[in-house]
Amino acid sequence: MSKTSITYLEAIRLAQQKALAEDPRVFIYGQDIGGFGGAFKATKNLAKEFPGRVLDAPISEDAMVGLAIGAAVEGMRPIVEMQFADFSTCGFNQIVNQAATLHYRTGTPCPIVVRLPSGGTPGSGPFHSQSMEAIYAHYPGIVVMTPATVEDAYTMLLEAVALDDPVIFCEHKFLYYHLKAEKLPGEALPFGKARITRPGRDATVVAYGAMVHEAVAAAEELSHDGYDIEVVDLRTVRPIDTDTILASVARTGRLLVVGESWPWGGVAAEVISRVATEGFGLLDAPPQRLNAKETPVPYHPALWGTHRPTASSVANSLRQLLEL
Amino acid sequence: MSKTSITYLEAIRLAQQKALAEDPRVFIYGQDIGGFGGAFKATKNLAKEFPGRVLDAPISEDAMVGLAIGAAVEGMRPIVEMQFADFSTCGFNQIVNQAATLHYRTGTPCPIVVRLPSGGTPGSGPFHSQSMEAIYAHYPGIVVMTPATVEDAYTMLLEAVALDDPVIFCEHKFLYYHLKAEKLPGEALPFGKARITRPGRDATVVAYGAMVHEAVAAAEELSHDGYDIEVVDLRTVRPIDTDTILASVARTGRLLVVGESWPWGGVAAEVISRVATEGFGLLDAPPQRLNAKETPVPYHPALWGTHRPTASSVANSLRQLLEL
Amino acid sequence: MTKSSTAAPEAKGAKGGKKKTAPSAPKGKGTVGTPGATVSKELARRAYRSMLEARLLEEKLAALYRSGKIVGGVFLGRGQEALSVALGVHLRRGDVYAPLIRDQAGRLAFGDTILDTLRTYLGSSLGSMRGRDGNIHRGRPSEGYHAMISHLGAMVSTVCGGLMAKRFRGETGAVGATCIGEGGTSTGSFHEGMNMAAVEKLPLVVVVANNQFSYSTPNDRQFACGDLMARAEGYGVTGRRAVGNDLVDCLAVLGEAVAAARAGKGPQLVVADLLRLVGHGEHDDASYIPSALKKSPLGRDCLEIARESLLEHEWLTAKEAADWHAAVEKEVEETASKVLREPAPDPSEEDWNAFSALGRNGEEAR
Amino acid sequence: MTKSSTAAPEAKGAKGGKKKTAPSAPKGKGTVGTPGATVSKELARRAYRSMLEARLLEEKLAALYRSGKIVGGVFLGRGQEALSVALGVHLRRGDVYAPLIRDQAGRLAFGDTILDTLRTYLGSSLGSMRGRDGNIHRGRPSEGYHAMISHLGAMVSTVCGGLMAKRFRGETGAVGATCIGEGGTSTGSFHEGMNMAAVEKLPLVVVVANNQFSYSTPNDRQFACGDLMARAEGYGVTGRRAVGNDLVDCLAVLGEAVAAARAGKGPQLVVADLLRLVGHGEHDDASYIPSALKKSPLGRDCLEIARESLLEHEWLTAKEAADWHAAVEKEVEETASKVLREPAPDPSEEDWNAFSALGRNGEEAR
Ligand SMILES: Cc1ncc(C[n+]2csc(CCOP(=O)(O)OP(=O)(O)O)c2C)c(N)n1
Ligand SMILES: Cc1ncc(C[n+]2csc(CCOP(=O)(O)OP(=O)(O)O)c2C)c(N)n1
Ligand SMILES: [Mg+2]
Ligand SMILES: [Mg+2]
Repeated sequence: MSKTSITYLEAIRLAQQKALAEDPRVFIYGQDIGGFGGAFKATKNLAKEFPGRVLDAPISEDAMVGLAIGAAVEGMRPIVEMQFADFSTCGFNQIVNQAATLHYRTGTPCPIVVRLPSGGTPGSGPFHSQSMEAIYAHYPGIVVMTPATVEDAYTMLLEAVALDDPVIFCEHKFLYYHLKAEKLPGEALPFGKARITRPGRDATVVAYGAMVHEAVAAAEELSHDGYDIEVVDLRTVRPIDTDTILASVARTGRLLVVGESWPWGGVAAEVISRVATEGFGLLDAPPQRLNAKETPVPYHPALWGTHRPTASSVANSLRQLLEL
Repeated sequence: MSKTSITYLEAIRLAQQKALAEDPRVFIYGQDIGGFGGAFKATKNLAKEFPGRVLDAPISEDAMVGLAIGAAVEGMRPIVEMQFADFSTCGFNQIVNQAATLHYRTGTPCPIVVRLPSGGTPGSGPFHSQSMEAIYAHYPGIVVMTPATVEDAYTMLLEAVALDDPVIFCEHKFLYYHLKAEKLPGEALPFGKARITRPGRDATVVAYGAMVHEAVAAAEELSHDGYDIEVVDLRTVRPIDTDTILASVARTGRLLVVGESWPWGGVAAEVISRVATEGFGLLDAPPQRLNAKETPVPYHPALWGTHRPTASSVANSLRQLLEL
Repeated sequence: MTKSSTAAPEAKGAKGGKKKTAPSAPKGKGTVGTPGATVSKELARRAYRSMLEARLLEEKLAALYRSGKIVGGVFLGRGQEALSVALGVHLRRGDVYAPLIRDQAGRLAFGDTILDTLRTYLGSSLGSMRGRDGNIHRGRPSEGYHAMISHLGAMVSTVCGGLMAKRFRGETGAVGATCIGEGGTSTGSFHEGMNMAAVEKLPLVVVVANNQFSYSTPNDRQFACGDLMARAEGYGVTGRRAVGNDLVDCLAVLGEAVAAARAGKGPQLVVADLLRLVGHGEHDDASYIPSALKKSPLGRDCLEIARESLLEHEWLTAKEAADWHAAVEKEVEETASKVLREPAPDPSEEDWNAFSALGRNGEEAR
Repeated sequence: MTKSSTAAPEAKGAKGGKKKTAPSAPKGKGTVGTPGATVSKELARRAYRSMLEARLLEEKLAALYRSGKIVGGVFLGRGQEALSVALGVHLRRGDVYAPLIRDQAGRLAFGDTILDTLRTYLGSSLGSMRGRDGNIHRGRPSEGYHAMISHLGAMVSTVCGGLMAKRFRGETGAVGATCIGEGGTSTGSFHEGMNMAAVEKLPLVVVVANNQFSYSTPNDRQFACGDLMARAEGYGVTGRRAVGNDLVDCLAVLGEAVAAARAGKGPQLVVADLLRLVGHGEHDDASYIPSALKKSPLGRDCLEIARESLLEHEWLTAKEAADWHAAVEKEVEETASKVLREPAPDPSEEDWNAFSALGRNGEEAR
């Protein structure tokens, strides 16, 4: 990696910088995001660079989202930073009952972006590790993005700001510092399009966010056994790019869906449900899913490492799938 | 129906009366539930009958649930009435982050019941019609009940109070007055067990809550065409009685799941995902789902009647399924 | 209006002296008002007209509900028109207004119409909500007229957002306004919104209509401070008190509040005691409201008090009052007949799409 | 302690006179205190001991964090021990206590141990949280010691619930207590919980530790009332002020507050100004805190002030102070070495079951 390489976190910062620079309607609102630059430094220096447009909020998630909605109605393009995805539960009502319904009810669009630093990291425990994509994706009217790469973190955040609908932007904390790219992309996949991260022909793994990397590592592992695994990165989980998934399953005949969140009603359940209903005939074996274990996200790194799917548990699931 | 017949709503009232009478640890907390007897009269006369144990709450859903949790920790068995399921979004954080995690984190059980008057009725609109079972069922640690009959409304509410885990009790407003029974049951199905409401051999419809009755009506309609449709009533959606569903699909080979809530990550998605992964070989045709349309619940009765699945749309889906 | 019913001083968190509950008997002619606020004949007439429209329109809504033409809840503002209209009538184009349940009068004063109200309640496809939402959940957000969601307290921060947008764009002189019942002050949303408005020193006016009950729940089960004016100091905002069923007092106090907000003096909390003279909704007989309270000064009908005031001030003649009544009644009746013949929304024509940007079936990426 | 630093009067919503920020220089011997509250030698010694334990334990936690032994956040209470301990030491078995982030001292005074703190931070399978949750998120709820969730404000209503349970059972004399930072008062949960406690007139003590910053956010971006004591009147609860870094004052004021709650006088809100002498967490250098503030009386270390007070009162000798320091240091070191050798939780032994009643795999109905 060169010294000038860009992290996933920096890509998010740069996307916000670009959005602020290019669109006077954009402002950012969140706790400690001003002079301090945010708990993760995703807004570092932005308050200085864009005076009065990167504002510290009180500890009031409900009102933070409410403020964003009201500003969006008046033509602004607010970005709200939740300090952790887990605290968005306190802004839940405004998101699902006001932002999600506004356009349907009144015809007025609600272009807000709510950034959710999501997902587990070691030692973060039950309240600083959650993945809430399935909760928000249940509600019609909300777009839910889950970028897995530095490039996507950048382009999709810009896309989110440009979109006329409320966007829940699940940026993955585990990827913040680990993931790096040499430069920012000029181009992006179209909105809502999944990516074939790794082509293959023996089985399809559908994943998103941090799980894409576990899936790729598992695929590498299985390549030593002669298997050729395709990895599909959903990129957005609402909408879901069913066509790309079905086309992949048509090629491979086997499907494993991996989600970092809990199974009940999660992304994996939704993807499997779509493939079972729309692509039943494409399946050579029962589709499978692998999710987090059914408890709150545990604190101790050893428990956490078992709670979430990993390259090795994905590889195990794949081996089982290939034998079905 | 005899004059003395018992409505679904009255069954809920009687279950609470019995719980209060038999267990001094039980109390009820909610807006307007005291002297007024509740917005739907589900606690009518109970404040008078049990002085000091049926208490009016301020308009503070978060604190209402928090209070229940704290009381449960100290050994009580609180029942919280939300005025409408839709307002539980304001108590969401306490439910999913405190109640759901308490036992796992600390070993202390959290036996609270949160009653959610749920589901659509004509003219109720986006904020008085919601079905939130999928949202709560996503979280490990929460039991979600969705009674479809007068008898179940009664026995399951008592079961909920007896259970050591937090229970989200989705009582269906559409059934409140329409549904009647001659008497209350002495016995109940075991906790978490689904019911074969109507046996059949050509296809299985899995439903819950108000949708059970739409499914039964659709099955009746199809019986005129010579089809014999099995209807499975889930009763609780977390846990889901996968065994009963699989056994039914083993008999019929065809599956339709009906949910009044939105499709993305809903009960139908979860059921189909389970059957596809665990009972793939039992299916003679792709499993199908039928849910509400992908908008907020509309106000006008004509829109509402199309938004939700009905006997006729279930029948249509079944006809399509039978031809697959 | 006598001087003794003068609004609270503008000092932050002003105590507002003793509670003002008894409607003052208005006296004198021409413009009246408290220092810093005046009530003109013109304003009072406009306000009274909107009150009258609201009253007669709501009577029609109740009748339509009883005859089964309106399906769903009907929540009326009878008895609260004076306070409601006093806010609406002081607002102007470019302001942001999020009325609540009992604000039919304020809505009409702000520019909503009898026609759109009826269309929304009856679910006409020609109404602003096109049958998708109904009754009090209506508005035209893009015109600064927010469509409340049911969750109480939620609109406070939303209005803040509208005001922030104007601040970002350098627009000055606009105010934001919303109402809430005393019960709604118990919500976390209300608290967060008030605190945020205070931190940002936004030109926000929040009117608390303390009608002594939240649905059936009396105030002693809702809050313990006795007087919600005491909350103003805790937020660091200006508190003012109005006599809730006295139009002239409400106009004066809201006039001051709106003017102070417009002048950059930060959020204004107005608290007024009153009584709703009707059930929580039309399904409710309000039998929990003690008749002694109904017979107290709080229970006096604000519309009657307003009419008397205007007559006494010679701002309105008895003939005009009667003519207005007849004209409004006619308009309401004619509009209702018209709307009853309008098309209901057609489910097969709906796009069933909650997304704005993604188009019909656009949710699926193709 | 001089009389001028006397706690606020007990009147509801008392203004508490002028802000008390400068630590008072304690004087005299024997028992001291404000009217209605006394601070005994015994109590002061116990409190000081817990402060010392908290301080030295937290220094060890910071060292373990720096050496990578503790994974995840470490949030310390340095500079806030006096206020924290003053609450914890006034509580007793049967009370309900929900400490927050910076309450290591109060926790130890209430009965938590150095051992369990280290076990929880280090994720030992022998700790009360068994590695499932960590650091400040620990407790033994069934013993009245709640395990906070991260979401600020949430514990206020939870403690109310514990008190309601006691009321239902006819148990009297217990109090409930929780702490919150000034930033946490902006949450809807805090508001709803305070209001609910006031409506139910619960024996609840809520201590607001106003350390001038919520993470990096200064108070002028958090609230606008200048003085959070002003909130007491709006809730209809008793407000009191303590000098946050003066142990003797904190003990006196909290003593009064807890006694008043125990005596059935309803919720008590205690507000104290202070400064955290450490980052928000150990990852944070707190460079946003102006050094002028750090050098102001607010920045004086409460542990030093406490030691001086106790020496001056002759409640503690210099020799004892040194002995205690050495003993605590030894206990912390020994305990840490012991815990570092304890078994981590074994994922394969976990039942991975969030349900209480449903048993292993019990979620699936069979
Ligand atoms: C968050 C929330 N909880 C519950 C309700 C149900 N609800 C609707 S109106 C009402 C009473 C409101 O009382 P108040 O605020 O005093 O207004 P009023 O009806 O007296 O005008 C309640 C509890 C709601 N709309 N929002
Ligand atoms: C509802 C919620 N939002 C955000 C956070 C993240 N957070 C943790 S501590 C903190 C600052 C708290 O400030 P304050 O209440 O003043 O306490 P202090 O840290 O100063 O002791 C924040 C924003 C949280 N814990 N809960
Ligand atoms: Mg009211
Ligand atoms: Mg602080």
